[in-house]
Amino acid sequence: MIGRTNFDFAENLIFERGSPGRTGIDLPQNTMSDSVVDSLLLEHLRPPADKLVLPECSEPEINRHFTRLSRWNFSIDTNTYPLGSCTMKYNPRINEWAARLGGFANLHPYMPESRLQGALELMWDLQNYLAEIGGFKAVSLQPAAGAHGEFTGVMMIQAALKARGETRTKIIVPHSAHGTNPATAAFFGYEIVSVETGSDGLINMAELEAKLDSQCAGIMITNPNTLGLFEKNISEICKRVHDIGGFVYGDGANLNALMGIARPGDFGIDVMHYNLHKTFTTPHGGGGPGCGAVGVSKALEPFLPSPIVAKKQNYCFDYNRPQSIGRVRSFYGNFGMMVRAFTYIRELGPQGLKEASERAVLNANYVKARLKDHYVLPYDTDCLHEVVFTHKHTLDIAKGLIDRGVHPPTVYFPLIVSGALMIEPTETESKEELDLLCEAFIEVSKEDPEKLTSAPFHTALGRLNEAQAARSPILVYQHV
Amino acid sequence: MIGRTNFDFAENLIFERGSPGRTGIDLPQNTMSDSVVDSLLLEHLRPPADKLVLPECSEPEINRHFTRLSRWNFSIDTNTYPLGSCTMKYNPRINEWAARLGGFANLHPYMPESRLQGALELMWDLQNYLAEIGGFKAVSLQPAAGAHGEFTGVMMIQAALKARGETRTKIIVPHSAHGTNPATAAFFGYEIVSVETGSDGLINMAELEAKLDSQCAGIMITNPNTLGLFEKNISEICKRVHDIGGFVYGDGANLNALMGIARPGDFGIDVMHYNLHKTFTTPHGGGGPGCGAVGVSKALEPFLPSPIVAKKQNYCFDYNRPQSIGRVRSFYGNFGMMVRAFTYIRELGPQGLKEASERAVLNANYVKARLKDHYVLPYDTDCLHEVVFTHKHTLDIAKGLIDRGVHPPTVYFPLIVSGALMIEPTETESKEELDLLCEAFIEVSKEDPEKLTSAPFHTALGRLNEAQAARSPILVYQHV
Amino acid sequence: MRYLSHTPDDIVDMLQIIGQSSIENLFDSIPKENRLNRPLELPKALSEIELKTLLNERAGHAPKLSFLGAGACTHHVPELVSQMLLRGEWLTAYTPYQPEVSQGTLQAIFEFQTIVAGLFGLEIANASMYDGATALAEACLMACRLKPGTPCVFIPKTVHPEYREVCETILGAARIKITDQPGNSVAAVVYQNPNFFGQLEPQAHIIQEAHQQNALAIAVCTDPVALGAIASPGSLGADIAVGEGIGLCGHLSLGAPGVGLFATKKEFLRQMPGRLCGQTVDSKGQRGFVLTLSTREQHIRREKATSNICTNHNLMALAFTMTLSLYGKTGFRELAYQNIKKAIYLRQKAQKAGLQILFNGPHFNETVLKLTDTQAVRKLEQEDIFAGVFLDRWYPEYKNCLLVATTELYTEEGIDNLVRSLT
Amino acid sequence: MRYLSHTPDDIVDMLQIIGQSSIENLFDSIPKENRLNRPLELPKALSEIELKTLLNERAGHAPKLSFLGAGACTHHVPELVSQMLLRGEWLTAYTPYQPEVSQGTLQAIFEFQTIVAGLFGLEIANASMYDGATALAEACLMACRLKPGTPCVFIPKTVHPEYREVCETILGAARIKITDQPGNSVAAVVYQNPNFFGQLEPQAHIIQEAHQQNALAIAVCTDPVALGAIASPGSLGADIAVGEGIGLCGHLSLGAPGVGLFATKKEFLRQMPGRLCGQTVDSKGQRGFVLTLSTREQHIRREKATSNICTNHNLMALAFTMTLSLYGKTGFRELAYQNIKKAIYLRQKAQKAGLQILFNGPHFNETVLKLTDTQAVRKLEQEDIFAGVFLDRWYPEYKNCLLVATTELYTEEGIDNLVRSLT
Ligand SMILES: Cc1ncc(COP(=O)(O)O)c(C=O)c1O
Ligand SMILES: Cc1ncc(COP(=O)(O)O)c(C=O)c1O
Repeated sequence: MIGRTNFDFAENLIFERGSPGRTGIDLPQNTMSDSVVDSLLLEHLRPPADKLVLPECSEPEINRHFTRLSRWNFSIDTNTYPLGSCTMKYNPRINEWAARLGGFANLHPYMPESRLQGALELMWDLQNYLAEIGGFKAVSLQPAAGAHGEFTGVMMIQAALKARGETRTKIIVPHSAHGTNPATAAFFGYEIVSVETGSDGLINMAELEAKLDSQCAGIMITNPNTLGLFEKNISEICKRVHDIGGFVYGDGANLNALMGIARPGDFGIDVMHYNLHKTFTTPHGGGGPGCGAVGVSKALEPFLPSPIVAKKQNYCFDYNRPQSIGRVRSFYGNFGMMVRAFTYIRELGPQGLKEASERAVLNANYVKARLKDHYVLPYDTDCLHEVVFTHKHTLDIAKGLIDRGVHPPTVYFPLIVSGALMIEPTETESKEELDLLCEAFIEVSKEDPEKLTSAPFHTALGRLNEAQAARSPILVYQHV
Repeated sequence: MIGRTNFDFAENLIFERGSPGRTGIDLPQNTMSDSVVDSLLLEHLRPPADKLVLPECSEPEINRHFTRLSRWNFSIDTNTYPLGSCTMKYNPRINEWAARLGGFANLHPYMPESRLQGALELMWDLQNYLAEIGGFKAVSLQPAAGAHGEFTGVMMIQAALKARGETRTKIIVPHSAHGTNPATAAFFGYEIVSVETGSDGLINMAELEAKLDSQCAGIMITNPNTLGLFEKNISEICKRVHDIGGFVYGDGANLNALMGIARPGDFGIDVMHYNLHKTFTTPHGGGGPGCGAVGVSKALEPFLPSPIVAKKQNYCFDYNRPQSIGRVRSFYGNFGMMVRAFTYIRELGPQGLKEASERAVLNANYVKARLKDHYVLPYDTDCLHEVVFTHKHTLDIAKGLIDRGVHPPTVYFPLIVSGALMIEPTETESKEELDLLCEAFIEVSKEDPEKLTSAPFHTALGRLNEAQAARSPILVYQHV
Repeated sequence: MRYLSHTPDDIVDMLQIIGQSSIENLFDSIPKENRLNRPLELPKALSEIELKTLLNERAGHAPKLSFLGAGACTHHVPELVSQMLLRGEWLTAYTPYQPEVSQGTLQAIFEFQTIVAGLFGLEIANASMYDGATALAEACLMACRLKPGTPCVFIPKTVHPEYREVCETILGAARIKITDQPGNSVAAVVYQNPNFFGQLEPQAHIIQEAHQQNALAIAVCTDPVALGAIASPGSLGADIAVGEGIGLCGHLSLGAPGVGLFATKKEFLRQMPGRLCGQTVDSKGQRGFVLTLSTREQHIRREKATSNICTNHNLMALAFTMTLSLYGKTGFRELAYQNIKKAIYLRQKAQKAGLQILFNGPHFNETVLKLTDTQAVRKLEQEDIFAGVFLDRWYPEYKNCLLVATTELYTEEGIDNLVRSLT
Repeated sequence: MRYLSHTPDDIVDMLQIIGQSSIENLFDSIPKENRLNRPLELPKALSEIELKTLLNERAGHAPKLSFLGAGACTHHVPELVSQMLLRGEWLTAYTPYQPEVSQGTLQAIFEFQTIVAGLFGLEIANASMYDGATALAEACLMACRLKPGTPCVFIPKTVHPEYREVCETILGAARIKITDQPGNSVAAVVYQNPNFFGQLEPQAHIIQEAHQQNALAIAVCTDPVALGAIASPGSLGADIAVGEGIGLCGHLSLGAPGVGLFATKKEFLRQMPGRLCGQTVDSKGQRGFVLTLSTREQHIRREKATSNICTNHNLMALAFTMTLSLYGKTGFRELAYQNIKKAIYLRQKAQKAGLQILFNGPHFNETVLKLTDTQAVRKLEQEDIFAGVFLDRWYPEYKNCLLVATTELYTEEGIDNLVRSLT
């Protein structure tokens, strides 16, 4: 067991540090008097009563504050983090080096394209690499995250239908889907038609067929699905959806199972988002930024957001896309994340990416094999990169794992498994780490359930009262 | 009280991680066959029995290993670190940026001087800044640390005496001096003549005078001394030493009390080392690298190590120093540390450095005032940048502080105070941090002494058995 | 592969426990027809040495000097920030779903929310959005939820053109109209301040008018540094304020990632998009932080969520929080003042040099210079100096008009040189 | 000043508790005559923005290409290392005097000691020295302590010239003679392998001869990468081995800081210089690490210490440990082989091109090319390419002889270009 306790430093809010008049910055001296500004701005000026709620601390104080805070996080760098659906694999440090190169980090979006050739070439290449990996015709790097990619994708579907003169009213979203799927589809006014998961853990084909009709814009599907299982009827599903004139949206969050092995575009999926912050090692940063690039089939290519990167004489931004759905964010997407993903893909190469997927699947199956006598497997079929168990006391199990130095898996998702424990070890965990993880899971499963309700014990804070936070929300520091 | 416990991760030795065949590196492919090398090297080859004792781990494993290890250290970035004589002040992050600039970090020592002009200019400037701050005629940046500076300084003294045709046999080192002083002097074959500290905490002048004679090469003196007190007879001491034809070595470890306020060179000190890793914020790195630059008076300038940086047409290394003691290390000194110290001096400027010293002294006096009713003050006179207390249970007090989130002060040094607790808060600690520090000290002083013998309680490891380590030394991992 | 640690023995052992004879078999659930039967056509793997060569080539050198702003102004961000972000505990943690082992991220978000709400003079802020443009779109959507039956918002041309484009896309998808003509019945009136041309808008007046029309007032700020000197929208009654924080995060990176800021009044809390961190207590009564009010969010609420956003821009929010904390109360005001002073200086010098300044009156850190042609600017580009953004990229009516940003980063000498080169 | 946090109020409060009325008064113990009565004559303070401008100017750009070695060969060090060193817990800790709060540094030192001892095939190693040259001087001093009455050591000209200079200084101060002529009675025989010219020495023979003379054998290695392929000195009976690790620490920084390596036999433990970390147990019997055997060191032993060293090169030792750990057993051997292969390649190509190679026989990664003049090399310098080090800097007899290092970092194409430029 690697979880234990050690010294730690309490640390208040940054607003409770410092003292009036302190600052952590030195700006160059300036000769112009403040009054020049005051008399220019007049009624635009921020009056004293309109207080700036900012700390007053020296740089050493700020440094110590944030250094201490950071130490309260579990992270991939400190421990196994088998958060299902999140692909918490090792984030290479060379990525951080690359993204900070002055020739990338200091580029302004409105520099002339001639000055951006290196960056544009990188984006062009990345578009093509992702297209090849996913089996798509073209890729837009604009979306900032998975959900944003979903938005972009469904909008393209809507646009394609519209281009055919059609407005459809419904979209099929399996009950097992991630919350962003129905949230996205609903945004467009589509009625969400749910389909259930069969006893084999796959979409119930009979139900699906029954629900497909000409009002259906399509389906949003995750493959491998959120149980970590391959939807083996995927070609058939795509065909049926295409038959009624609909489109298939692929949620690519689980692409880490498939690199070099199978390509969603080849299945017949029309549009898919990639999570560069999952599959392609851009760091998750405690909740982003990510990059939710979307790949599309030929049919949807004309509708891609504008601009995309093109190669003509030189590399350039192509704005001349009359059927484009338009721009989904400012500038060109999270370029800093693209540099990291590009670096990763170039480092691994075709064989390395395939090996990564193979090892990811190997690791998940190993965990599955080692834990299946200790936890209930609601769907005991071949899993790919992740495995979903269930337990009577899911939350307590999660908290008990913390004391053993393992980050809890994703809990209570997918919704189709009550009390789900969704484990995605990823390929970068060694067998030894997996053994520790399995032992932790086994140990907790044998722990006195009563005792576990008070876990975790090793953390400075005990279990947090989430109900109270929601009941009377305190969302900002209350200054005294 | 800010000390508490939180989760932590156990972590074995790196040799206990990994598995045969793993590596954390990717090198470029190479086309030449290994046998070409084998047949070139023949009997020079490392045979299999001559095992390489290296781990076999992937990069993620190495990363996790060293990330976890780091978390077991106290450090300036995490907590107050009032280690007397060590000047644990904030290490600015801009220094790290500067030292990593490609135009500095990638310079090779044998590039032509024309290619090194920026670096040489920086070294030239730093030599001059240090000379101005210390009141010296010239400075060599070659020594790698304080003790190395001492070596260099005493050797220059010996060389100067020799140049006068003299060989002297003794050197005076106050009993209060740091261990490096007598160790250095003894190296040159000098007999160490000790002088005691008077009841005022200063060198006993009568005793000193009695011990000064024509066999005396000089004195090694620390000012402010290791009690944090200014040797107010310093001018007189220098005069007396000079009168007998000797030289005064100044241990500059405590320069943080004096910047812009007083200059050792002006006192009459002939040679002094600076600790750039103390006074000038180059990070201590868990024990170096530092930089122990030495400043010298006119009399000793000819003897400086070779080369030094000179400014002629261009900046250059001056090797033409016939009286030089020679080279004390390879290349030119710890250039990486010079960049950091240069950055710091340029950032603070003359006024900023003075303020730093003022605040350092203010902080030490504040701690002294707040603690003097709780700890014994062996010398209750005006202190400068540090204050020395004493206590019956020094070691237990030190360990008790750990639980309160404060690094212990330097203990059992200087030797003239039995059970010394030497506190140097430095200027970058805020009043609030000092208050926490004082409260921690006060709390521990009131703690049950019996209980304290088992402190610390918050650390993953309890008190370590130092006797056992020395009794049967295990200095390397024993492979099985 | 240095990131993978499976030795052949490991694989054999693991397969044995799994009960399979090869890794291949683990993929048996994928029908043959769905397999890719060839290697991916990607460039071959590179070692770190080769990778560095390649990336150094692609990156080339950093631009020499740039006066480009237009929604992406860089400001001075102390080196500490960039180095702090490298700490693995910040960099490689996920969204803080397990609060007991995420207090670092959670407390930082709480601090971010406090700072953002305070900057805008509003009561609450969320944990971040993707960028300023999508934050604006979300604000408009929220306004329309709050004013049902009025699916239209007013967005004038003084708002960043790309923000308007993004709103067209996103609001269009939500069947909400955008108008830049006054007089329509709208759910919200949007204004950018300082506006896209660097000028200050009559905020109080705009907000008042909006409220008179029974519309919400939404403020956009593409450079929150301005808020160190100018009145906050909240203090004047604005209902929602959004912004883009990239300039205070450290790297411009071709415009992203930055961080979208989103603040509003407490009364609108339930309609707010995005993640929220709230204060609570632990089992022993100690203060702690958790993600809260997720009943607005997609993972709980699914098709009824206020937004589909999940991953946001947390690490950039952390950078923003650190930078603002370093500046602090006095430093941030000084920063804003220096920006205005640099623009005043530019305008004075430009005027003296006979250059035409397009907009006068109170301004922040940008200036529109009307040049006679584009030649001087193109010439500077040859020297790797970027003098500004030509407005006719979006506003054909403003031919040869250059939007020039002058921040605390520029010396007076640098501005003198610019003016000289442009005249 | 952003690093200082005292507000005027703080100062007043603190002075009051101290019982003084001004900061000035705190310096009353310094006699007036000892005060500096003027401001320091230093350039005025710079803000971080100005500081960056200044330092960028001083640094300029990184050199384009360098084949310089001669005791300072750079090798590939993964980016992880440099980023790990930025963690405050490594960077800003002191020497680990309090083991309960220094287990990170201590365990890393223990790992370093293990790796260094293993590389050299010896039993023990210390926690680091300043550099290879001072480590060699310390080794000679130690040998003389172990062989009292023989204050002389043999150091041949094949040892790095600067190492010999440093030994002259330090051993001279300790009244120890250095000879490069065989036949004298000496306490130690020093040899560098690979020697300064890149050639491999007959180690076994040298060690045997040393022992026959009743002298200790001291091996020096200025590029420990060689030890991935060549027999360790310890395995052949050497008594002490020292080296310089800079090439595996990440930055050359004009030659320092690197890290001095020092290993020896267990029987000589008590005469060893420098800090040592040892394994022990805590109060609960758990394994832990402490600094140990300090009775050899200056802070305990004072004038009787084995060395005056205190601060060593710990952070570089950590970098070295990380790099070696990343390479690992197979990677490190591969690294050594690639270095040798690159030198073989260079020699083959140079020979074909008609360049004269000064030394033949088994070699590591350096090659001496005898050119007709210095012109080609000077011309390359104009292109920011550094072809090698001219030996006549130290060896007048080797005029126009260029010492060229070719490591894993160079492509065959790069070597081809070099050869072409030199012919
Ligand atoms: C299956 C699935 N779909 C979509 C998403 C949303 O991606 P993002 O968080 O990048 O918006 C996630 C993220 O957790 C996911 O797991
Ligand atoms: C007073 C004093 N002198 C000398 C030294 C030796 O300096 P260094 O450790 O840099 O060799 C120290 C270091 O602790 C010291 O405190």
